[in-house]
Amino acid sequence: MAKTMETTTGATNVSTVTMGKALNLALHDALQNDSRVLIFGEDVGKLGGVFRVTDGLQDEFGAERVFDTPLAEATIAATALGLAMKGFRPVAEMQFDAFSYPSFQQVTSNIAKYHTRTGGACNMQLVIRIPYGGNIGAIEQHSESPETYYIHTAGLKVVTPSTPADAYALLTAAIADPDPVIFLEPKSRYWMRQEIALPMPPAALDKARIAREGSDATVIAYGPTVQTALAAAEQAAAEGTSLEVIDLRSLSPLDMETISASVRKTRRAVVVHEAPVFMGLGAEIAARVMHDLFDVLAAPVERIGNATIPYPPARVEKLFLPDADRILEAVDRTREY
Amino acid sequence: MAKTMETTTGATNVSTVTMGKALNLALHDALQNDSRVLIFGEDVGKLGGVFRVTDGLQDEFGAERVFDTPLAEATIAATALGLAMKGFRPVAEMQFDAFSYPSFQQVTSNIAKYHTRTGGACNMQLVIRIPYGGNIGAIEQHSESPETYYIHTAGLKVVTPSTPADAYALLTAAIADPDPVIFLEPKSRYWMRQEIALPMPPAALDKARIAREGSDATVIAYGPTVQTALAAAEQAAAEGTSLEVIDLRSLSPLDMETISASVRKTRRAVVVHEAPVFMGLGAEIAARVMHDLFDVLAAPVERIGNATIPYPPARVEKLFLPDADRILEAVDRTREY
Amino acid sequence: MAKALDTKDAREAKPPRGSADSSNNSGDSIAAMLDANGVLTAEAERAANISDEELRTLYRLMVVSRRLDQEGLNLQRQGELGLWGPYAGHEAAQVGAAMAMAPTDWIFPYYRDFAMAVCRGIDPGAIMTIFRGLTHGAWNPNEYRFAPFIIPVGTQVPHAVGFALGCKLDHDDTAVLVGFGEGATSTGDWHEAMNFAAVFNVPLVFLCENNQWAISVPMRQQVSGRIADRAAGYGFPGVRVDGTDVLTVYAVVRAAADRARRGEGPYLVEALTYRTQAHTTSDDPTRYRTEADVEPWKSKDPIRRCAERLQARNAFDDAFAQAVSEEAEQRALAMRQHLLSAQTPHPASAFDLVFANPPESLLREKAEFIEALEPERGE
Amino acid sequence: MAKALDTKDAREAKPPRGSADSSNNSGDSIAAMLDANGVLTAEAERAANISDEELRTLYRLMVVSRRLDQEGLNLQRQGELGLWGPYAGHEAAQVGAAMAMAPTDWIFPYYRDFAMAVCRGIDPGAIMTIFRGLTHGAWNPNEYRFAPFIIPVGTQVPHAVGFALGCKLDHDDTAVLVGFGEGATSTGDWHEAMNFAAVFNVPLVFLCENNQWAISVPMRQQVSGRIADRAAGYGFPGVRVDGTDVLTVYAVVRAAADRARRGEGPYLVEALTYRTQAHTTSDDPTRYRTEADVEPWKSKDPIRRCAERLQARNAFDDAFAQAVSEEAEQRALAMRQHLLSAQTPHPASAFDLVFANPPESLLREKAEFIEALEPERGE
Ligand SMILES: Cc1ncc(C[n+]2csc(CCOP(=O)(O)OP(=O)(O)O)c2C)c(N)n1
Ligand SMILES: Cc1ncc(C[n+]2csc(CCOP(=O)(O)OP(=O)(O)O)c2C)c(N)n1
Ligand SMILES: [Mg+2]
Ligand SMILES: [Mg+2]
Repeated sequence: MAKTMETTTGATNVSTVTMGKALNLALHDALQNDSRVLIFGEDVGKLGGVFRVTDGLQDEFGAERVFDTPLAEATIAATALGLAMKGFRPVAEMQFDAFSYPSFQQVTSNIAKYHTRTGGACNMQLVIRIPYGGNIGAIEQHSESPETYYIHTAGLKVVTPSTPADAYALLTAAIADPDPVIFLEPKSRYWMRQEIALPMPPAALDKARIAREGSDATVIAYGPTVQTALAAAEQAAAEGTSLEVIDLRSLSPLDMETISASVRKTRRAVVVHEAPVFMGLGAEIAARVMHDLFDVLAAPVERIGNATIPYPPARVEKLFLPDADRILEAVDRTREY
Repeated sequence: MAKTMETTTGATNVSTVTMGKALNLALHDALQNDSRVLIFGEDVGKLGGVFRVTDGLQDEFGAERVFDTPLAEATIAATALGLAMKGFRPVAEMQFDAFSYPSFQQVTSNIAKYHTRTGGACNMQLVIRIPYGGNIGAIEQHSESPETYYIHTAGLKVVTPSTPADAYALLTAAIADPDPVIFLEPKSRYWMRQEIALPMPPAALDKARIAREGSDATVIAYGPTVQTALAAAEQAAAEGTSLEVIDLRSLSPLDMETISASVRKTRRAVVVHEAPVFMGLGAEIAARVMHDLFDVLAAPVERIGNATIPYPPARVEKLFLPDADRILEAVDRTREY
Repeated sequence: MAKALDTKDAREAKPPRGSADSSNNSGDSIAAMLDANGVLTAEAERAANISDEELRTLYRLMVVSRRLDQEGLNLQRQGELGLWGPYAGHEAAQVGAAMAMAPTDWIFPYYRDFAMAVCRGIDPGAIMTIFRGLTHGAWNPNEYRFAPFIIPVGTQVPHAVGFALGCKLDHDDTAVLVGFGEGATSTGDWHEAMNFAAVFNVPLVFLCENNQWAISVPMRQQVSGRIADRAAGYGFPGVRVDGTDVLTVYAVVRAAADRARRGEGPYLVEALTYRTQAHTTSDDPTRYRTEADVEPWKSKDPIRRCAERLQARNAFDDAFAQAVSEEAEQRALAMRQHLLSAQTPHPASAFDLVFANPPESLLREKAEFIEALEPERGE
Repeated sequence: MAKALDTKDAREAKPPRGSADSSNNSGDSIAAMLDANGVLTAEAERAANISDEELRTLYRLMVVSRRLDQEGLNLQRQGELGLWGPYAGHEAAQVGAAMAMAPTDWIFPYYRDFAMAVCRGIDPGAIMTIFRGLTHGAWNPNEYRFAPFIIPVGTQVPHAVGFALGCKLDHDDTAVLVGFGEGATSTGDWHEAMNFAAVFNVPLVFLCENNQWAISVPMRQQVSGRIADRAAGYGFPGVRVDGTDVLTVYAVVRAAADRARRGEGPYLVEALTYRTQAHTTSDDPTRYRTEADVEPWKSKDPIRRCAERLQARNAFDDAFAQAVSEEAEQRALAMRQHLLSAQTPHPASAFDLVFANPPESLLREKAEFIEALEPERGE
């Protein structure tokens, strides 16, 4: 993890950090500001997590607040549930996307339903952090985009940042929110750098962000694909096309107001994610946008994502990942329609 | 389970059976015709399954071919994988929808990916039967519609019958297919009766069926909602509206040809399922239909399903389930657009 | 470096081990309370110092529970409940264990632990609304220190581990009890929870209500080895007790909870009992077991055994029996009345329960739902 | 009623149990082969009748494996592999166990079992294409009776149970070996598999390669109790062996596989060893362990220990050592060449692997993919 460059300006602390470091700072500040926050998972202690997101936290806050667990994701999630009932604010880590699947039953059948099941008496104030997505040259099972599984499960809030600043603001908000939040971290963007200023105003958990304004078409992205969409917009601008880029931030619920307002303006939309197109989040967005703006749209909504195959081997993954070219081709399809 | 009335006409055996019985016959015939077929799960032996779908099979084929397992769904799925590698044709039962979640990792990370992982050397010729859906007045966790989770997972085939005849034909085809099939059984229709004639031609696993022809709008349904859609069509006909009803049968892959051909004709479509609308299969179908037939459609595609809530208690479930009225209102919306 | 969360050094520590033929002599003092049949020895009974009044309370709660169970069956047969899961045969295990926990302790039940809920003071009529299909959650867990019934088998076990870990971190002298059937021990969650509990040395009593059946699957096709013995593999002790003797269950669970509160870690109690009824009212046990299977357990009826214990103490007479029986009748009647008068919740309330902080989109969905509903309701 | 699938009557059968201080004297004949340190006794060594030639083969395979592992590290450092997971320290466990299985037996490995794959005759250069990111599946399991490497920890264990159940149903005299780390024993799948294997009494040898670490998590924070002891809880035996002594592993696994083939059911072997390198090349062990931690295990180097055994038998000389070392060099070179000459598969081939009977829609998707690809590729 790169060193941060800190400049203290009055009460504000400005520094250029990676997304990994921004997450680390958010966890740090949460531990510091709320004695009920606990962090646990596999290798989050001395190692600081395989992506170093929890680096130094055990040293500073002790092994009663930041601790390693046995290798058992179902029980990591269930432990978060039990601790939340005891009034703690657990932040549990799943080491990689595919390794959140063992916890699927606990998350879907218990965490998502516990507030309902207790007639609203028990808040599930907990966060499950999951590094996700591909494009890091990894072996099998380390590049999955599991968002559909969580988004479709009512009772969960699902968010994902695309920048260091949002990483900090969203994680802080997720920890403070009384409901269970699946916090998806785009691992290919852990090393992305940005200047952030702390303290930061709290982020809304259910609001999208216009990452770039434009007028000719809307590109809807989240997590790892926002930078890709911005790169495409840059390229398009050079060619005289103005793309608006929406960073969803919240995958469940969807901020349809922001999306609709943008598409109402541009009349064209492309949704971009790494997950397979088939039943990816693009399906819901495309269905809603085309439903709600049927007469406004100049062309059907385009979707970009993986093919209907298991995530491919690293040496060919780039061909299955969204890139600027594929986004621009999709934009062209909406413009040439 | 009601008694069957059998009439033997030449080589053909015609009888009126429930869907449960049709499934039972399909399993019976598979056991009889292929010595490699094995059936296992919780309570499938002496009890014959909690819905009696495996009734009498252990008695007839012995406890080496039809057997109870310990209460461990992950390992039920994993055992199916291992047995398939050994050249058996396992048909495993998950007792209820929500109880398939413990097997999610095995299904998603192993069963769906094993053919790819072995360079095509190992077929996963196995079937996982899952009774699903609500409308049976059950307690929590017994009324889930988990299809999104399976459909989004590349490497699985997902089918669901809506009639006794299809139950027989699809289950027979699923067992014979060399790939892993998630076989969703609409439990509220287990008691639906129909006359079927055996032997039956094999069903295609990836083809939808026009359940009723019509011209004014297409209602796309599957599993438990097909009968609901047909009832709606009946009601509509009385009011002078002609609805075409598509029974998807295959949820993954989708038979877009049949869907498109129908909607091309009717120019209006409504998708109906019990699963939540948000990221339900309706999203994919609506997105595709509106994308592919953008100019043909007279109105945006409507979707009907559960609200974005955990499945509600039995006494209020009907208000969250699709019924003929909700379908007809949606059809009206497409017609009044 | 901060002091690590106190995990036992599993490599160094010698796990408690059983003798050649019984796990009940595991060298721990709780195992020593039991005779070869898993029943409290006379000596241990004296040492446990359980008063006649306490034993009468246990008896009373068992009789009431039995009567409520019967009323559940009645109500289901009369079409007033969608489902009923009888717990007859479990009274000693449930009442003994629940009453052994201090009121400040927490209990994480499984779906069959109705009698435990009754022991905790939850209104039976309210609990029953779950089985009438009115609600998924009928009580406030924080009020009764009693978690909700959990349907997916085994999944509540690690919840209890998490909660118990919280108790340990809060140093608040609370012990936790978790109930589950023997079928639940086959699940991955159960094992993960056992190991977690041991690694973190949490104050948790695992109570297996081994009723010999998981729906139609008998114990021998469900579990290999002895459940009580499994604890040793995790480095903590376990005992198999006669789960039809309320005094034994009470004394053993109390000792295990005290031990847990002293920081000595988790304990496993396997209470052997029998599911004398169907799994639920949807079940048909005649398909998989005979009367002859059930017969031997009839002599092990928890209520009769408790009555005998009271008689032996000269603490049982007709007046008492009569009073208890009347109380049971009254409570069954009250339960029925409460149940039948319970309102069906407004369907839109389902939207309110999902989140503590619902997003606007869900509130809008609720409004649309109500709008769509109203004309229909008006019809 | 047909005869039930032979499940052991777990209620009646007395599980094999350990003595007070060691699970190695579980009363089964395999445990009796070991001394207090989990090493084959001289007597058992004689009885096992392992020839000098066999032992030299084990030595040779270990040296070759060590050299291939080193080459994996080299290749990764040179940027030719995306990742490498060193298995140095595991050679005795992997080679001993894999060679103990009959060629007709099946092996279900975990991701670190590279040396097992080598023992099975799979081309190391082919295996390595996985770590180069060329493929997810580099060999035909049916050809080598060697299942694919499985990444999600623990999930291969129940696969082996299913396969072994198939062997039993086919009466084909095949035993199965499944490999996993000590971290895997924390997973629910591991437990479910242990119980299933026991309930169905399948011919399966569980091999735990206990290397003391799961990435940064040490044994004592991972596992409570002794892994070998856990078998008793499932009613079958388990032993802890010195996993750095290839002869011991070989003899014990062979005996366990023979026992399994005789229909006597599953067996658990916990092979104590040490992960002397990083977890993978992505790992940085300096963050969580010191050289002093590793030091004691250096004297337990599997290769040196085997050499010493051969020397004691007078079956080791310079010429042999030299020949083995040359073979290792050649194989490392061959592996490198094979790896570097391996073609990147056509990306569209990913579509062909998904199904044996692909639906038309997938074939269409493939065609569209190729179409979209071609111009790009042409650029
Ligand atoms: C994960 C899961 N799988 C299956 C079921 C269906 N089911 C409900 S109870 C039961 C048997 C449980 O047996 P046991 O744990 O012994 O408890 P008992 O009902 O005998 O008290 C089964 C299979 C379930 N509820 N959850
Ligand atoms: C289900 C799952 N969770 C997490 C991981 C990430 N991970 C890979 S290896 C490993 C440690 C495994 O330790 P162990 O089983 O002892 O095997 P070893 O690597 O030491 O040989 C972890 C946590 C994984 N692959 N699968
Ligand atoms: Mg039971
Ligand atoms: Mg290890």
